[in-house]
Amino acid sequence: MFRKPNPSSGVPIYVQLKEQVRHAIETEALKAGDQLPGIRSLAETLVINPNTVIRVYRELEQEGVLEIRHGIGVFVISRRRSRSRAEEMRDAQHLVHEFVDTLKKQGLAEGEIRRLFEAELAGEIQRR
Amino acid sequence: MLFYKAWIETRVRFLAGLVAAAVVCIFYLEQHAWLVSMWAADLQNPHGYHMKWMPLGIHEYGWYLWHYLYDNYLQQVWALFAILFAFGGLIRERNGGTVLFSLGLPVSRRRWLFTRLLVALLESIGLSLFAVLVIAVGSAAIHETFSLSQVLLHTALMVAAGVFVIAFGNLCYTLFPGNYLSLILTLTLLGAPYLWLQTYMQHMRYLGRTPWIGYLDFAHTMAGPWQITWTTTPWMALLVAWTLTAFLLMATVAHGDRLDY
Amino acid sequence: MEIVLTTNSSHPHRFFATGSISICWKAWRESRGRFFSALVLLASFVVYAVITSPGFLSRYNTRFPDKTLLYSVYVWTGLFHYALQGLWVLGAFIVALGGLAREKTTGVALFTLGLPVARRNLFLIRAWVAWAEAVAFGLASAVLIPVLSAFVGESYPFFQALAFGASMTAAGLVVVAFGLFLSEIFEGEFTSPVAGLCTLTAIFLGYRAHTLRGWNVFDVMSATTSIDPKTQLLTGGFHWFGLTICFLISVVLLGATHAVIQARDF
Amino acid sequence: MAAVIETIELKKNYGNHEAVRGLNLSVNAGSVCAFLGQNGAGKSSTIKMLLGMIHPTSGGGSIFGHRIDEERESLLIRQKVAFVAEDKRLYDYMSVGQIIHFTRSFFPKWNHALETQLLERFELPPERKIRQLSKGMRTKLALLLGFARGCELLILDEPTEGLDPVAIEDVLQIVVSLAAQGTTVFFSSHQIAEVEQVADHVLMIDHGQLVLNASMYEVQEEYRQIQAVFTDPVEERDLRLPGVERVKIEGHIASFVASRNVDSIVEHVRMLRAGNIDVLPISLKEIFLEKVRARS
Repeated sequence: MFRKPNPSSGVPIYVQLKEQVRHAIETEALKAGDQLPGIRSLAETLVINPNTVIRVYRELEQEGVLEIRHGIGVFVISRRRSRSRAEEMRDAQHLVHEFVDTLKKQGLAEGEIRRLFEAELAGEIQRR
Repeated sequence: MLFYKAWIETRVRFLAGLVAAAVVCIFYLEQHAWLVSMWAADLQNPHGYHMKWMPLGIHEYGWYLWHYLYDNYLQQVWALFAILFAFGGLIRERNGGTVLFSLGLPVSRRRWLFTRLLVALLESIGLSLFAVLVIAVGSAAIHETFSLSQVLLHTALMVAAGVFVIAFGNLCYTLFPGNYLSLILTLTLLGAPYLWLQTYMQHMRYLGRTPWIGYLDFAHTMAGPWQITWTTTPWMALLVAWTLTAFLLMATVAHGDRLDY
Repeated sequence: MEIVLTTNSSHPHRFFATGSISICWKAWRESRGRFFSALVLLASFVVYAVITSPGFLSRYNTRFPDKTLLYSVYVWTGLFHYALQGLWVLGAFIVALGGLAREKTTGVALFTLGLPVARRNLFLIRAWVAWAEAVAFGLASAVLIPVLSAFVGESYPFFQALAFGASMTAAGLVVVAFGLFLSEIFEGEFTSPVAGLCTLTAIFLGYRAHTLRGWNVFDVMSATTSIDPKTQLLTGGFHWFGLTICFLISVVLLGATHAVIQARDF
Repeated sequence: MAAVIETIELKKNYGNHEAVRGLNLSVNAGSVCAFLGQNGAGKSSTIKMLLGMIHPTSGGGSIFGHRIDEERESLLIRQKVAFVAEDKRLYDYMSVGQIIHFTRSFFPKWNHALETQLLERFELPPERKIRQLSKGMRTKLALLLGFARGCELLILDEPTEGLDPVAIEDVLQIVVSLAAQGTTVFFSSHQIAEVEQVADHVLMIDHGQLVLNASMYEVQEEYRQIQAVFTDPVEERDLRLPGVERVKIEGHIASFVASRNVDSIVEHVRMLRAGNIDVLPISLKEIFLEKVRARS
């Protein structure tokens, strides 16, 4: 289900793994209530350090995406919360569409817009 | 398991040692008839050499075995191979590149050393017993009888005093590893005093004096008198040999522990 | 860090010269320890033999008054024909050991073979250095005899010692070639020395005790056929035939070794 | 978490060359600790000292509480530690099966299941002589002899050197699964990608001294690369802030490598009327190059 992270892509492995888990939930490859693979087995299949898997699971638990039941396993949070998540994504996409149009009208090229977004995103990662 | 490894490393040398010992024994057994006839002829004609030991050589086969084998050539071949058996160990593995693997095992350096020395000693004993076997078979072939107990006592004495040679060989190899340097250095450092002391002591005995340095004459200690009884075994000399061996072992152990790999 | 590629191959032959000189140095560097210990071994033996000779001679002559022993006879039979020759054979053999087979076990053969030097040159240079060292310590110890004899009140013609030394080391090429041959066949660190020492001592001692009474290399080395039986000094006539036979055998041995090296894969 | 490996002011001189200069490192139980450094930085010397193969010139250390420079205690260490050396050569005259049988006799907790699994995964023919194995096969065999010992601590000196990608992935997978079962792994390496993938603690050594001792979490969370464009030229002096590892100024552009309190640095730079400030994550490789180049 999960692809092996690419260690030399410059993006830290735990970030790649988190994106994969989120992506799996958004594309509903992982439905609510499904159990995620154990720490040891996921570490072995993806050939990454077990502590990295633990950290991803803990951070996703804090973000309310997953739920760790000690001694049993890690489960995706129930459906209700995740559906609204999908709707939020659609609204956000609409907002971005309009915003990009206004920027284009002001004469900015696509490259510049993309760099602005990346700088903002990078800044945003650092501030959290 | 360590014995298994030490044995594999010295197997070829052991076989070569057996061959060499067999060659020396057979050679001198085959020479016996010819030499006895020559001595008899010498004693007859007045101009010939009249050596004191010639009558003994003609009549006493036991003496002949002792003189030519246990006092000379078999002793030297045995000592040479005892040294070669003692060569090797962790030092040799260093240029073979496997020392890091060996040292990674939970085996102390001393255990490695003592296993190597024990295997070398066992092989030397095996070599000397094989020589006895060859003598037994050879003597039967040339229809001569000899007292097996005397020959076994000589073997035991040779090995007992010979431990010094084994310890010396190992120390020499540890100090000058590899590239054959250790081989020629051991032969020089051990061979020169061995031969010089032997001739010097023979001369002294001829004059009837026995200076204290006689105890260092390993050739004589390893050979001992040609008829060994409880009183005539050179106990003092054996004691000196063993103390020297102990010192050598301590030096090898100390040097071995201090080495960096 | 810029890497500047400079390829000046203006003097290809010079590379060859410096290349073989460094191979020479490598061969010398490897056998240097053995050379000096062999030199010390032979020199100390000569010193011992010459210094104890007066005592020995006087004792011998008192015991066998009718067979007086000349100093030159003592030197020849004791040294050139027996002990010094034996030690020289031992030294020459050990100096000739080493080489590519030995380097294979220590894992460095691949580097040596990686150098732009033909295997033939690697071997021939090593052979030449080994023989030169053997000649060096052979002549040195031979020449030492007349020098020391003066101190002991005896005299030994300088030219005779030099001739005996030359004959010993020249015919001794067979021993060096034999050492080279054994060290290239056997990879083990001890198999070649053990095998070599056993065969050499067997022949050396066997020859003494009449079984190999006939012609053999040790006679040529001590020039037995061209000495005056009474004084055992050279009588001018040089034993060319024996020497040529020795060179022939050495060439055969060197050729065989060369073939072994060419065929061996590392 | 008790420290499995501990060194106190460990020093080693070869003649007047100082290979290791006062090293203080500690590796916690259950962690996978990587030991990064250039050739000749002192990695192998340190590892050999930990296992008693080389005697430290001064200082000391302990593994599982046993002192490393004591011959008897070093023996106890080697009963609990599996070591795979940088030089992977083994006894040429033994066959693969023989050397496995030989090594197994020293380790009561030998892991037979792992041994057979690795034998078949690494495709090692048991009866072939080691003399006839290629360098890669010999490395796999040496690793097998280390992994299958069933020890609590695994010390590997450049384990994946000379291996094909498939074998490297196998080795890393074994390291990860052993780590997941609680084995502590301490390995030196040059493959930074592997280190980022598998390690959770990083030690960097340069010219015999420790230049970085941080967990992978810190490296990814706290280390940042900051680039600021200044309107008027600025001096390097007033950019020497706490947490700044290195500053490089080219005309108007100043680039920093910061190891901690990145926020205060950004505030300070903004105060110096910097125009555009970019804060970017920094990969382990860049940190390694910065650390090593800065000192050479």
